[in-house]
Amino acid sequence: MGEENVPTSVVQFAQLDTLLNLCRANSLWPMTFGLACCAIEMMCTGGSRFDISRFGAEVFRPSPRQSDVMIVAGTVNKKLELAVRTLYDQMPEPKWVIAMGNCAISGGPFKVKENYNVIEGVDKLFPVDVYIPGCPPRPEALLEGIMTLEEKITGKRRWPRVQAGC
Amino acid sequence: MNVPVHLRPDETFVLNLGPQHPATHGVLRVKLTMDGEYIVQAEPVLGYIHRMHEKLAEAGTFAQFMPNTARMDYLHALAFNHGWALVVEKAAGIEVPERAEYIRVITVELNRIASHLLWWAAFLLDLGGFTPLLYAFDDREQIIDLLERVTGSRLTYCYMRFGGVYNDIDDEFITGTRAFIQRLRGRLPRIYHDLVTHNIILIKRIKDIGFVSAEQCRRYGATGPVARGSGISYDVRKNEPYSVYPEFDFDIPVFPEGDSMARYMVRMHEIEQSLRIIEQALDKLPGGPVMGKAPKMLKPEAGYYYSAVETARGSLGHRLVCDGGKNPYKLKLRSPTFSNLSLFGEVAEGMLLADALAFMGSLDLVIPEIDR
Amino acid sequence: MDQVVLTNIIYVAIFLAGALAFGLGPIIIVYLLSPSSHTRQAAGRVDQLIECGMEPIGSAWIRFGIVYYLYALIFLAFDVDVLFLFPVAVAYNDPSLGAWDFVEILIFVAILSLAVVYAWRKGVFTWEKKTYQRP
Amino acid sequence: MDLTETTRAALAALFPGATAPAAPATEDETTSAAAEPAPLGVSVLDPARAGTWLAVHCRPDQVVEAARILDGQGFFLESIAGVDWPDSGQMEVLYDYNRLGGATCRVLVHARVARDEPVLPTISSVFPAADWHERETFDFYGIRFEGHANLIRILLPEDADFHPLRKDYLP
Repeated sequence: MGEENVPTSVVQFAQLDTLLNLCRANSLWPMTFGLACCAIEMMCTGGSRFDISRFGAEVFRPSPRQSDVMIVAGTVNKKLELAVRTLYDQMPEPKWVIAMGNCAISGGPFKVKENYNVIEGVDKLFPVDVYIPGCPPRPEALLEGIMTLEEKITGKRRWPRVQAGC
Repeated sequence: MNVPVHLRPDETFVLNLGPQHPATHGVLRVKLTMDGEYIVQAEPVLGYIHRMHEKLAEAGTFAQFMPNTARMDYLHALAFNHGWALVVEKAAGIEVPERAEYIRVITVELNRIASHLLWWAAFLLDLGGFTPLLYAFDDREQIIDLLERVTGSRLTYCYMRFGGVYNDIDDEFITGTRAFIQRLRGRLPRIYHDLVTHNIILIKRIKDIGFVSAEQCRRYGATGPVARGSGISYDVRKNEPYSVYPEFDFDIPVFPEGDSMARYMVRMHEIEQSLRIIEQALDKLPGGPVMGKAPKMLKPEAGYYYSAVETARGSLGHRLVCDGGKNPYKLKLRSPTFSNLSLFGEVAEGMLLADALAFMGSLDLVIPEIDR
Repeated sequence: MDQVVLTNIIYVAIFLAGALAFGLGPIIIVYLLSPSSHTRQAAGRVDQLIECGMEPIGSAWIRFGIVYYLYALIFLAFDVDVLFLFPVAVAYNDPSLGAWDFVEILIFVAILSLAVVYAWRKGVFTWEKKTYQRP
Repeated sequence: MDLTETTRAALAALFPGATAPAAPATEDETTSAAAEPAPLGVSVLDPARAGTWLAVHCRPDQVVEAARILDGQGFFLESIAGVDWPDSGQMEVLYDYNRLGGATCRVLVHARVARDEPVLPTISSVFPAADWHERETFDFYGIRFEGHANLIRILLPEDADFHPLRKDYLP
């Protein structure tokens, strides 16, 4: 299930690929790309209470060249659009995108008829792998998003799934 | 006295301290003309997170704009709620019961402490220290839990209504707040001051860096901790009292030096003052309703209204023009950081890049509040 | 080429091969295992210089200040010094060396550190705030 | 003579001809239908109701003079806001001044210009804070400020060709 978003490489062994995907999934280096309110919740997730480092994702790299995941946390507007696409290009393959918050998913509270400046959804710019709804989403939701991305990369879910109601 | 340096055009290069930069804490871009390490000219470029709040204010009714206020300065969202509620209550002449005023002051001051804690964490992150972030976030999570009990959200609060607040505080909130006050009072001298404020590296990095004179603050309209760090004793809660602030005795920390260290100390002392205010507000908390009588569809009389509120970054003003309809005719949001940042270009000239970043951190910028 | 010299050459060769493997190895592994087809592009700017998402303005090939060259010189002062200290460190476990030899080394290092003291007095390390004439 | 009185006297110098309105126009000033322009002059307002102490209605070219008077009195520029009155074919610019420290006395200066040719002199020579505020008002309303050093858009992308906060604008 997680194969289609990891492009092919020169050497291809099934076992090696699963090992590589497992390593990639558990050491996702996000790029510090906090735009607005969701950035504060991302920082809270990086804090010691919600502790994103349990999933190997606490190394927030400022430079796109050293990051695997671009967590778009906030609103992308027309003036920032080219910068976002440039940053996305500058990330080395394999790369993934988490659209955090309603603004990144669909423009959120700014998707109105008077909207003249906000890009309604980051998936208009480049393919997005995981959507985390919320305005801003709670830190637990971001952790669930990281787990979902890991499941998407490796194909199986290592962490227990929280069943609603229990 | 250093003699002015004359630079030929081929001796400077342009550097983008761009939208995605760890030190700009958001999407502020500063176009720097550099001579090696020195900044020849700094020109902030705004608009990378402009989200049309003023257009949305004109599109929706008065009540529909309340959630927007929290998404401008999400670090001190309750003060923005308070400002918007105040200006509409002035325009429509709505009375707010006593208990609601006290609850507003308590929650706004708690939110101010949370905002200063996050500024402290981010400022030291800019200067290279990661550990203070963990301590500050530990305390900040305590405040967020308390406020989440009452308002229902962690960051973008929509807690105030025209005429009061929509949810009363219960005893567990009060005991939790008192416990938090004692805990933070215990930690402030040990962790925040001994470990960080008296740290020689921090003092070397921010002492005598980014000097802002009182006259510069007045000409650029800088308010809040930036003005109080340059010796101007201006705090909207004292100079233009609103809500029930006159009933609490707290003093305004003012430091005359005007450098980044002064602004740092102003904010650290403001945390202690906010604790005092919360304690007094909890002691004098009256009973009674928390929601006054307010018409369902507000149609305030035509005219020009203004309300000023003291947020963690300065004096926030709502300039409201009503034409008697159910939508605001025009709302101008006077954001404090917009004016505080406008003096960056003049002060950062001739500074080292590392010092300019320390100076920008001491201005405590929240970019969506600048771009609105 | 008697036995001892041969084994020494082998040791050096193994050491050299290990160094090369450490150097070139990751480059080859990355070439083999990393995805070769760039499937995800949005603005066609894969190899643009990193400047916070913005297009770099102008070029950085300008006449830099002389102070960076002075820093390199000061680094050199102690760099060569370390080169001479290596043989000393190796020879130090010989019991015949007395305290006097230790003092000689200290004198040697002290003389070399005079370069740094000279630069310090000349004010290379102080970065004053400059003012610029409006062009 | 408290602060409000001294400022009112200083600002009255702007209108040598007009006699200062004796009765403080508190009620009718704020509730006057804001569409048609109020008479030129200085009027005292009720701060609890309107949030401003003094309202000054002056011609567009007197704006710099008013700024210089208030600068002399130690005021600082809080904000500049544009208002679009399409039905009366006018644009209005609101200048907010306030005291930094000491007693508080907010002054609101109204200036009205024709809607199709909105031009005003800049006050950024007196208050550098006005530089960004004026650029923002130009960005949202298209009001040009003569003499402004660098009147380009501040919040919208440079190549935007519309002024979003005009009442007749819909994307």
